[in-house]
Amino acid sequence: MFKKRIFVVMMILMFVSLSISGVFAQDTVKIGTLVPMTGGLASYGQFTRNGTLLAQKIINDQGGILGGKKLELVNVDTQTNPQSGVDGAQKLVSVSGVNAIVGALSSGVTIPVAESVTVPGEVVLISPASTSPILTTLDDNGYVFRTVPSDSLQGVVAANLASNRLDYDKLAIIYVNNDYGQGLNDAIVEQFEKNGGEITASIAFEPNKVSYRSELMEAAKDSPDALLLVAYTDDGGITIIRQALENGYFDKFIFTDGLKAPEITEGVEQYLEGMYGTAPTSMPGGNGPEIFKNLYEKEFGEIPPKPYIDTSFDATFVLALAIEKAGSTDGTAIRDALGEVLSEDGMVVNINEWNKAKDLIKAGQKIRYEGASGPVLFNQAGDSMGAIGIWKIKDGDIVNDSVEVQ
Amino acid sequence: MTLGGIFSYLVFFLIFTGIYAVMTLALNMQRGFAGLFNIGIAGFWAVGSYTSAIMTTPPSAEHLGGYNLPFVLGLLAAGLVAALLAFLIGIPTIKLREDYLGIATIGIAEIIRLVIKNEEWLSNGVRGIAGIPKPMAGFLGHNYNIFFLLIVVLIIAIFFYLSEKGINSPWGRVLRAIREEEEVVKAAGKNVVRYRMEAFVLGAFMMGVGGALYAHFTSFISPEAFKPMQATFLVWIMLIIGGSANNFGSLVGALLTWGIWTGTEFLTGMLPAAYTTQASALRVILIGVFLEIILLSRPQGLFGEKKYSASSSKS
Amino acid sequence: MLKINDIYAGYGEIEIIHGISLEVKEGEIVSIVGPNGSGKSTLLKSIFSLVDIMKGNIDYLGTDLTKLGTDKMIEQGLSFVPQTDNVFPTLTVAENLELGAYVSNKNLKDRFDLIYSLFPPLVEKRKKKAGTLSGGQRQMVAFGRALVMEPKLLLLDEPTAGLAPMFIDLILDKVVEINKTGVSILMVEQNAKKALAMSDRGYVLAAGEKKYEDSGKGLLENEEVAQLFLGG
Amino acid sequence: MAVQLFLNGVILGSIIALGAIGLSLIYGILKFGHFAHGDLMTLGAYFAFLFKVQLALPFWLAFILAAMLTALVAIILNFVLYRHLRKRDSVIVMISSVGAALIIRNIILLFWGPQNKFYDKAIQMPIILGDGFLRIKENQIVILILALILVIAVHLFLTRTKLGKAMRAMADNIDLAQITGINTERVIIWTWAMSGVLTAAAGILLAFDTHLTPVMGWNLLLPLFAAVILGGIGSPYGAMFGGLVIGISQEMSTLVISAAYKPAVAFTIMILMLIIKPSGLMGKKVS
Repeated sequence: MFKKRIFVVMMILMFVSLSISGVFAQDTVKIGTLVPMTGGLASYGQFTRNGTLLAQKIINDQGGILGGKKLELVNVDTQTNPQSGVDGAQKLVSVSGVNAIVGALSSGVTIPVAESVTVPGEVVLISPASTSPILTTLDDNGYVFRTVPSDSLQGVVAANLASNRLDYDKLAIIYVNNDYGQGLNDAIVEQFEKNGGEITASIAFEPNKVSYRSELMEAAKDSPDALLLVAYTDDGGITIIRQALENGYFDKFIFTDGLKAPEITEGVEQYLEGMYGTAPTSMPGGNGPEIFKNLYEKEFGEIPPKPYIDTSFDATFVLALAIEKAGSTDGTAIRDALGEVLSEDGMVVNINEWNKAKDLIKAGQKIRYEGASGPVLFNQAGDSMGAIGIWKIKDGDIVNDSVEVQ
Repeated sequence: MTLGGIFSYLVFFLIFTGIYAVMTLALNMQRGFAGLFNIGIAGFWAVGSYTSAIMTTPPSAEHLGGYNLPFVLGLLAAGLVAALLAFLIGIPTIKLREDYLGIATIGIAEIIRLVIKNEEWLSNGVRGIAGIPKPMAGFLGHNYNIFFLLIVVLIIAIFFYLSEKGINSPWGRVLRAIREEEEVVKAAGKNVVRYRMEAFVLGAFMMGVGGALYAHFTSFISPEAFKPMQATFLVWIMLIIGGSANNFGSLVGALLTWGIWTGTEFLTGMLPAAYTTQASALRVILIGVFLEIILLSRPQGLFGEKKYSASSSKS
Repeated sequence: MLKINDIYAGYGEIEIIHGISLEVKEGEIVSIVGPNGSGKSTLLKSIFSLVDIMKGNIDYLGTDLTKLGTDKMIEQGLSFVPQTDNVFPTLTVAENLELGAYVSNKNLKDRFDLIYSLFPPLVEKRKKKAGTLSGGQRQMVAFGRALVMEPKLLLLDEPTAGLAPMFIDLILDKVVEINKTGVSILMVEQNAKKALAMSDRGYVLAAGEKKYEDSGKGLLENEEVAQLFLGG
Repeated sequence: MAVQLFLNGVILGSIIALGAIGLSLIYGILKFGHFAHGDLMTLGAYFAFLFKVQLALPFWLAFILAAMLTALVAIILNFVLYRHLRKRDSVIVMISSVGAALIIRNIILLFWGPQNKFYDKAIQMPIILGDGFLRIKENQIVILILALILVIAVHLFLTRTKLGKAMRAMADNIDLAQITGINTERVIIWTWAMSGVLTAAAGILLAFDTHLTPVMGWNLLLPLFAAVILGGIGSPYGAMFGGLVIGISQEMSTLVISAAYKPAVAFTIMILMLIIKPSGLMGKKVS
C-alpha cells in the first residue's frame, strides 16, 4: 500500500506544481535563467541571479517590454552538473515555455544544454560566463551567444602585462583545472613565450581543496619572478594566495578576472599592495560598470566581489533588446534581432536607459549598448568582442588602471 | 505553458529516466542478483561515454580518434570497453569482501575521472568532447527526442529481457545461490569467483551502453558529468528505492527518484526570487528527506525482492 | 534452576527448534548431543535470546529469560561461551577478562586471581593480545571471561571444537573442575561420549526435536542411542 | 623540499587521522561505511565558526562547544536513521548516510551560504628554520599539538576506561560483546559521540589551517576511507597511522607526479592495500 501512496503523492505534487505555474502565468514575457544555486559554483550563482534580477527591475520599472508586458524571469538550478542543468533547461523550454535563456556558467553545463536542448529547440542561449573556445566553433545555427569574452583575449593582455610593463622574464602559472583556467593558461603561455619570456611552471590545480602547498612549492622551484594565478576566489584562488604568502613562496602576483575582488586582499593588504591583474572591462569612455555598481548597491547592498554579475545583467538586457526589436518571443526572431539591434556605431544606450532603447528601436535605429561589463557586441560566432582592462591593488582596494583595446 | 510543452518535457524526462534506468538495471545485475557492491558507477559511465564519443566523432586533433563510426558501433564499443575495464578491475578485487569491492570501485572511478580530466590527448581534458553525433538527427528535426526515446526504450527492453532471461536460467540460479549461501555453492564445486565476475562484467557492459546513450543525447561530455553524486549515488538510490533484485522495481525506482530529483524544483521554484539560494539548498534537503523516509518506511524498497524460480540448482 | 518449556526457535521465518523442553538442576552438568544440524547450538543460543524465539518460555530461577536483557541475565548469574570467535582478538588477555566483568566489578581482584589459578598459562600472557594465542589458550580466555561474573549457570557451546586432542581432555577436565566450585553447566558437545561420561544428565537431539533424555550414563549405555548417534 | 613536503604531509595527515579514527570505529562496530562523515567534519568547522566569529567566543570555548554539538548531531543521526536500518543490509545504511550527507551539506549552505569563510582573515608568517629549509606557521604548530593531545586522549580513553575497552571489543566482535553483557546500544551512542568530537576537531583544525567551505569535508571523505582501509577497518590505531601515511604520501607525491593527480594517490594506496592485504596494516584477520 505504501508504494501506491508514495506514487500518488509524487504524481499529485508534480501536477499541482505544474498546474500552479500555469495558473499564475499572466501575460508576461519570459526569459529563463539557468544558474548553479547549489554544487561547486553555488557561490557564483546567487549573485549572477541578482544581476539578471536587476535588469528585470530596470526594464519593468521603465514600462516593461513588448508594449507594456512585464518581463518575467524563471530560474532553475543547474546544481553545477550537466545532468541537472540539461534537465532544468528542458523544463524552462518545455514547461515554462521560454524562448531565451541566460546561462549556464560553466562550459561543461552550457555546451550540453545548447546541444541537446536549446539549439534543437530553437531557443536563444546567452552564457554570461562560459569561456571555452568550443562555444565559438559549436554548430549552433547561431542560437548560442556569450557576454563574456573568450579566454584568448585576456591571456594576451596578461602576458603582455607581465613581460612589457612589469619586465618579468620568468613566470610561473597556477591555473584552475577547468576549461576557463586551461584556456587562459594556454593563451598566456603562448604570448609570454612569444615575448621572449620563460614559463618555469604551468600547474593545474583541483578546485576546492584545502591545501595547495605542494603545487606552490612546485611552482616556486625554478625561482620565477612572479606567480600568475588563474582562479576564482572561492574555488581555491584565495587559499593559494594566502598559502603562497604564508609560506613565502611568492611575493609578486598577477591575477586574472576571477580574482578581481577586494576579498582577495582581506587580511593580506600589505602584501598585495601594488599587484596587477586583468579582467574584461568597458571600452574607454563607457561608464556602464560605474552605473551598474550604483544600481546594484541600491538594490541588493554592497556588490560582492564576484565575476559574471555584470555579464549576466548584460545578457538579460540584450535579450530584452532583441525581443523588443523582434516584436515577438519567437526564438528564431530573437536570434536574428540580436544580430541586427547591436552595432558599434549605433546610438549609445546606458544600462539604465531602457526607455531610450525602446524609442530607438521603434525608430529603427541601431544601438550601441554600454553594458555593465562594457559594450556588448557579438561577432559572427556569437562571441562578445570586449576589451580587457588592467587593474591594480591600491590601499587594499581594487582600482582600474588602464584599458587594452583589442 | 502548453500541452505540447508538457508533452515535450515528458518525452525529455523519460529519456533521462531511461538512461538512468539502464544504469539501474545494470546495477541490479551486479548488486541485486550477484550481491556485488559497486559504487564506482561513475567510472563505467564515463568510460562508456568517452568510448562512444571517440568512436563516433569525426577525426579530431583534440582527442584520441575520432573514428567516425556509426552510432550502433559506438554503443557496442562503449559496452565492450566498460566490460573490459570491469574485467581488469575484477581480477584483483572481485574476491574481496563486498564493502572492500565498493571502496575499490569508488576509488577507481575517481582515478578515471582524474585521467579524463588531465590526459588531453585522450579526452581533450577539462574541455570535454563536443559534437557527439545524434543518430539520424539530420532527418528528424523537431521530433527528434521522440525518436531518441524510442532508442532508449528499445535498449531498456533488450536489457530487461536478457536480464530476466539470464536470472531465470541455471546461470542466474547459481548467482542467486551464491548471494544467499556462498559456502554451499562453493562446496558444490562451483567457481564462485567466475560467476561473480560474469555478473560484474555484464553489468559494466550495460553501464557502458548507458553512458554512450547519455553522450549521444547531450552531444557533449566533460569530466563534470561524472561526479559521484549524480553518476553513482543517484543510481544506488534508484535501485534501493525500487527494491534490489527486482528488474521491474529498478525501472520504477529510476522513474520515481528522477521524478523527485527534478520534481522538487517545481516546488521550490514557487518561492520568491529573493530566496533562490535558500530554495535550492532546501530542495536538495527535501530530496534527502524523501530518500530517508522511503528507506525508513520501506527498507526493502517499494517492490522488494522478486521471487524468481526455485532458488537452488543442484547439478 | 533452568527450565525450558516447549520452545520453538530459529532465524527469521526459518524454524529450527520445534518444541523442546529441557531442565538443568542446581549443581548439575547437563550435555546436549546430537548429529550436525540437529539444532543443539540453536537451542543453547535461544536461552540467551541470540536467536528468534517463536513460542515457549525459559524459566530461570523464577524469571522468564525470553523477556530479559542480556546484561540482566549476566547479573543474575548466567554466562555463555560461544563456539567460535569467543575472545576479542585485538584486546589483551587481561582486557578480555575485565570485559567479562562489564556489568559489575565487585571483588574483581579475587575473581581474576581465581581465574589465573584455574588457567595458569594465562598469567604470563596477561599483556598479550588474545588473537595471538593458541586455540587452547584462547579457550581458556573465553572460559575466564565467562567466569569473571561468578555465574551460577555456565552455557558452553562445543567447548572442544577445533582443539588439538591434548587440549580436549584438558578443557573438559576444567569443566568438571569449574562444576565442582558450584557452577551448574549446560553444554553442547561434539565428543558425545566424553561429554555424556562426565555429565549428570544428557539430551539427544535430532532434526530440532528431543529424541532421548536420561542420565549421562544411561544414554551412554542405551544401545539405540549408541547406534544412531554415537557412531556404534 | 622533501622535508617541507613531509611536514605538510604530517599536518594534513594528522587531520585525516582524527577524522578517520571515528570512521574506522563506526565501520568496525556497525559494519557500514559512513558516507556522511566528511560532512559532519564540515559541520563541526562551521559550528566553531558560529561560536568563534559570529558569537565572538574564545577559540578554545568555540572548539569545545562545536565538538559537543557535532557529537550531538552524530547521535541524532544514529537515533533517527541508522539505528532503525542497522538490522537490514549494510548497503541500505550506507545509502542512508549518503542522504544524510546531502542534508547536512545543504543545511550548511542554507545557514552559512556558499562563500568561503575564515576564522581569522589575517595571515600568519611562517617561522623559517634553517635558512628557508623548513617553514612552519604558528597555527600549524598548534594543530600538531592539538592533534597529538587528542590522539593521546583517545589512546588513554580506549585503553584505560571500561567504555573505551568496550568500544574496541565491539569493533572486534559485536556478538560476543553482547553476550558479555556490554550494553551495546549505549556503547554505540558513545562511539557516535566520540566520532563526532574527533571529526569536528578534524574539521576545525583543517579550517584553522586554511578556510571553511561547504564541500571541505565531502572532498576529504575518500582520503578518510583510504586511511581507514590502510589501517584496517575497526582499528583506531590503524586509522591514525593510515591517516599519516595518506597525508604524507599525497603531499610528497608531487615530487614525482603532476599535482593534478595528487588526489589519486590516496585512492591508489587504498586499492593496492585492498589487493595486497585487505585486512589493513593493523587490522584483525578477516575470516
